[in-house]
Amino acid sequence: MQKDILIKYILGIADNSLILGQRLGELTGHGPTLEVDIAMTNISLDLFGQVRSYFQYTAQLSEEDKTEDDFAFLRKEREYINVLLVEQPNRDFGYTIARQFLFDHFHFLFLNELQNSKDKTLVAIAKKSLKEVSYHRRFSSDWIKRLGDGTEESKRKIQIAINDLWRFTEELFHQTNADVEAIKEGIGIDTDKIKAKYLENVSEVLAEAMLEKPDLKFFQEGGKKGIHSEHMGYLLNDMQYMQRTYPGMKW
Amino acid sequence: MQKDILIKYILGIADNSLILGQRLGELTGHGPTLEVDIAMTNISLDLFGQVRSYFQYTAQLSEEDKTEDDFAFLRKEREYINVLLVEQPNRDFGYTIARQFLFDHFHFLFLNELQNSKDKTLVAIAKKSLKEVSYHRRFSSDWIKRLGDGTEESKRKIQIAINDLWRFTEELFHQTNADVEAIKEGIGIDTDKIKAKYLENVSEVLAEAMLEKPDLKFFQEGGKKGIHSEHMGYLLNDMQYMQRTYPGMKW
Amino acid sequence: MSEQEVKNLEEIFEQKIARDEKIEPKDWMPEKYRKTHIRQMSQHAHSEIIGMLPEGNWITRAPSLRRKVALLAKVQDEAGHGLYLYSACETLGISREELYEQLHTGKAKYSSIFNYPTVTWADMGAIGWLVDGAAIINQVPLCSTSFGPYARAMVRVCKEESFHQRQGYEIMLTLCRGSEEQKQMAQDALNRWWWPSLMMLGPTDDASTHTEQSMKWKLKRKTNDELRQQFIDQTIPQADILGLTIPDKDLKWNEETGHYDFGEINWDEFWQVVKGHGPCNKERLQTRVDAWENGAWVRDAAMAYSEKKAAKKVQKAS
Amino acid sequence: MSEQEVKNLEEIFEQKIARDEKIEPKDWMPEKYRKTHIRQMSQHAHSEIIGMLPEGNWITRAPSLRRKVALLAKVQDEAGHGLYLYSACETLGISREELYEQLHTGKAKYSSIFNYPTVTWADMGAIGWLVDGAAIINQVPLCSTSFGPYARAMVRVCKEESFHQRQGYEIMLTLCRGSEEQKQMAQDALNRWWWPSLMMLGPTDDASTHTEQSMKWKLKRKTNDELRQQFIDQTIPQADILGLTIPDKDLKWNEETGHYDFGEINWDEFWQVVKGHGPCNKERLQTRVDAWENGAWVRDAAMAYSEKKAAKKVQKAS
Repeated sequence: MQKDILIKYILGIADNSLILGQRLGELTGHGPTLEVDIAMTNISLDLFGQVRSYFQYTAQLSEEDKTEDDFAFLRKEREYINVLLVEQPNRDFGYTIARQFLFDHFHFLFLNELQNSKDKTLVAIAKKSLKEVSYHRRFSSDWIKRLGDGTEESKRKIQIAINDLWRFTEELFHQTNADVEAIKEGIGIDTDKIKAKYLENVSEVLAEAMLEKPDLKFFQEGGKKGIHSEHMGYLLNDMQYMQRTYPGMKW
Repeated sequence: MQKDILIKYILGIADNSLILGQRLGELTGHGPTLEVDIAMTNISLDLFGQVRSYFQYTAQLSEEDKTEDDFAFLRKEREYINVLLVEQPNRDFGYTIARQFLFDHFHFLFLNELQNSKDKTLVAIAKKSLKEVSYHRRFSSDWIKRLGDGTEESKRKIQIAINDLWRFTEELFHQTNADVEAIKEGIGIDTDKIKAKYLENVSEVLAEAMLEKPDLKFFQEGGKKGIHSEHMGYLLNDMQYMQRTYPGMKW
Repeated sequence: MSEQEVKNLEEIFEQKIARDEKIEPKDWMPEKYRKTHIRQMSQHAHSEIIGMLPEGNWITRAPSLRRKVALLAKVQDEAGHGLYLYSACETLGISREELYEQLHTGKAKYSSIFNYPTVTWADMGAIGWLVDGAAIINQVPLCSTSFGPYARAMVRVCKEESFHQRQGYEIMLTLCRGSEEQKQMAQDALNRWWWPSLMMLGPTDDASTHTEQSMKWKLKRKTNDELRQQFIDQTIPQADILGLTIPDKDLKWNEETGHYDFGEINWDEFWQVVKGHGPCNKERLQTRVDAWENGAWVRDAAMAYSEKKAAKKVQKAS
Repeated sequence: MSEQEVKNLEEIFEQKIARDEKIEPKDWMPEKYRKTHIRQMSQHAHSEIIGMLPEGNWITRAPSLRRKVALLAKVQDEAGHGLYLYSACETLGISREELYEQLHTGKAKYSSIFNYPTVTWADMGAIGWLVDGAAIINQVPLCSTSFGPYARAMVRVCKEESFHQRQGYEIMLTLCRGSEEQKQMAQDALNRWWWPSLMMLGPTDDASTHTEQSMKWKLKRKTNDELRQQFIDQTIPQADILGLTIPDKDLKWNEETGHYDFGEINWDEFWQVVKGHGPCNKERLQTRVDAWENGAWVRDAAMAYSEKKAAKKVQKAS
């Protein structure tokens, strides 16, 4: 498989973890309880750990002399190809959990399949990450239940968040050209095959949480093409600040 | 007078307008009424206009080949020497107005004196700016009265903001080494001489607004030494983003 | 009023319009005229207000002081346009609060173009060049529309819009004369804004309602398709000067018609955005609602204060 | 209880401490012992929690993935420390809510060092090196303090703190081996954090209360001035390796005492910060209060949910 297409395929996976990890990193020290604060920082840590594995691999694949940090910090906004879902802001804890929940269920099924890739490095990363993500999925699903079946206020808030973020779920399954190529080669995951299971799993948790599954006809996309929401720029301003301001230095 | 000291003196004036203008720029499109939105954008515009005059002058004074934009966008956080007051965030409209009010009254008296500087360029900038700032001062003072003598809620909110921001007022009158030099040369303004008038003017408006003048013993400083609050970094991340990400380009 | 009286008034009203005289707020007018104008003017006002947001998104990040000042001034102008248009609307007996209420609840529409995100600085250029360009084509005829306050507001708006358009074009020109990366940024912006700009001129004539009535009242002088063709014909040479490629492989000059032929517009996308499902519909409305709700205590205070002042004046006078 | 009984208990209690046996929550203890421990442990817990904020400020801006992960992990460790310490405190019969209440209302103190802003990345190095360094000197003796839960928590805390300190020093080392600009950044951070770090070891012995009693209970083993001297003596050689200059012109090696002499500490600043007027006191407390208030509905939901679950269990069982 062409290296640049493989790199693009991997970035499509890694960028989701990178941007979601960054969003969660904003919350450290601001959680509703100390225990939740620790748990969410943990998820952020897991995601950045995965990111490092992916970017170390892309750095190795790259023809140019690149490092993991070049991939993380030195792309332009239009070159990040994470889904819109993960860049959505931490409007409140409901949004944070809903975003996590909607992503974790996808992430879990995705990594589960990625274990069957023909690319041994991706298999290794998938195996290691799957354990972590299985915990993330339990954490966020449990909170969906607590909030959905908690108080009137929490039910209202988490339902609003789910309704609002639902429009970003379809994009999780979209396939870029690189994705299609990678699938053809037996390296990539055919996301079509996990979609039904995703909806089933998510619906199950929502039902248990006494929440309604949104019934939407229109979905949003763009992130995978590098056309992000207006929230993305500000996230990158912070994330890239040091690398941009002090180019070429070691830290 | 040594050019680098004169430049430093001017930066001490200009940075206040720059950072306050930037803060107000965040609010465009988010005002409580359309009329207030327009008025605050206007103040931001005036401030940036002043900033351009100052930085065009420092660019001219500078030995190096610098432009107004180099001064505005390409310094490190520790090199900006605005007072802490102007970088405080737009927590709510009360904070925005209190910040403006506490700065405008200083700014007005300062520019009024600056008209007597031996530096002809500064005199010209001061004369032009004074008209604008006289309007700013009226705008913010009127709003202090409206909020102070409006509803119970607005009275509470604006009093909290005044109390909170009062600790940054003392720094307005601090003199850096460059300031002391410039005063000696008859170019700079002796801020000691306007302090009593400042307190008198501010107290008068507060009294009319039925608000209490805070009685503080401890004040904050740091901005003039380039030691800013933690809010400053994020402001600069946004402000400098383009210049840092695309170095050396024309726009 | 008797049926005959109404008929007489209608006749006077229609003659006035035919003679190119203005209808003023105090004049008699048919209820449909009033409603149509409230709908169109408020939609226009809302577009100005919502239109502040995509550009406002780059104020804190403008790449030079000169550009920052110009952008601030431009967004402020839009607020000003909103203000005249709301005022013109209010002359027809609807309050600002009602108009906002319609916007915030999603009952009133605004121009769909503002539901696309501004993702790079070049979007400031593309919006000025294309979006303001299309707006001017829509708006110039309105300077001589029949309703006086609307016509007068539009004269002022159009003057400023032309300035904005030139400014946007100049941003594009600077980018296209800049580095390879800047030129790409400009091309990317054109790629993203081109089709939505074409949609700004409204649905095709066969899908467009109200056209006939609007023509009569001089709310319209040309059909949507005519306006769109005008926009395309005027914009292509400008793109050529920039050295940018219009993202339409079907675009070509037609010697016979003396116009450019162009490709199929994705009307599904258009209707999706109109119906509230564009990339930023939710965000735009939420931002306005947040601003309005966060400002409630401020407006309450201003009201209470002015009532107190008025009461004191009365007391003094008595 | 009779006076004699109390006296007997006191004697047993004091003998235990003298024998270096631990006092456990269920053991009898004098009221003053309990109160002093609640005060000191909660102050310590609060310091961990507030201490997350200055470093948390750089998580989104860490300059490499490696540093970002390390910083996240470090701040998370601090949350963990807070958790053990609050739990240890709770064994003395005070609830977490009460402890937070004391923090949020300003009744409880926390380490003043966290009231300084983190203005550059180098502050992440300086905090690890100096602040954690001073903290360890304060804390190592507490690993063998008399109250069991506190001593055990401190064993764990100290292990992680040493790791953090090395990590901080390594950040400084990387900067000092980097560009001129990076070295300056490191020097600037040292300049700003040096004196506040010295103040962390507490007021001078003559201004310090509680010392005697604390010595007896093994809450203290050395006086503040002794600890401060130890910190200075250990830190100067580390600064030398970095090639940085300690911002104290009076600092010099004293052959006679075998220690470094150092300049006057600005105790006015110390007391200003302790009394709530440091550069970030307001911001730190506000941040905690905001987090707590914004999280109220989440905690309520979790509580309601677990009550419902419990009720269902009971229903099933019956």
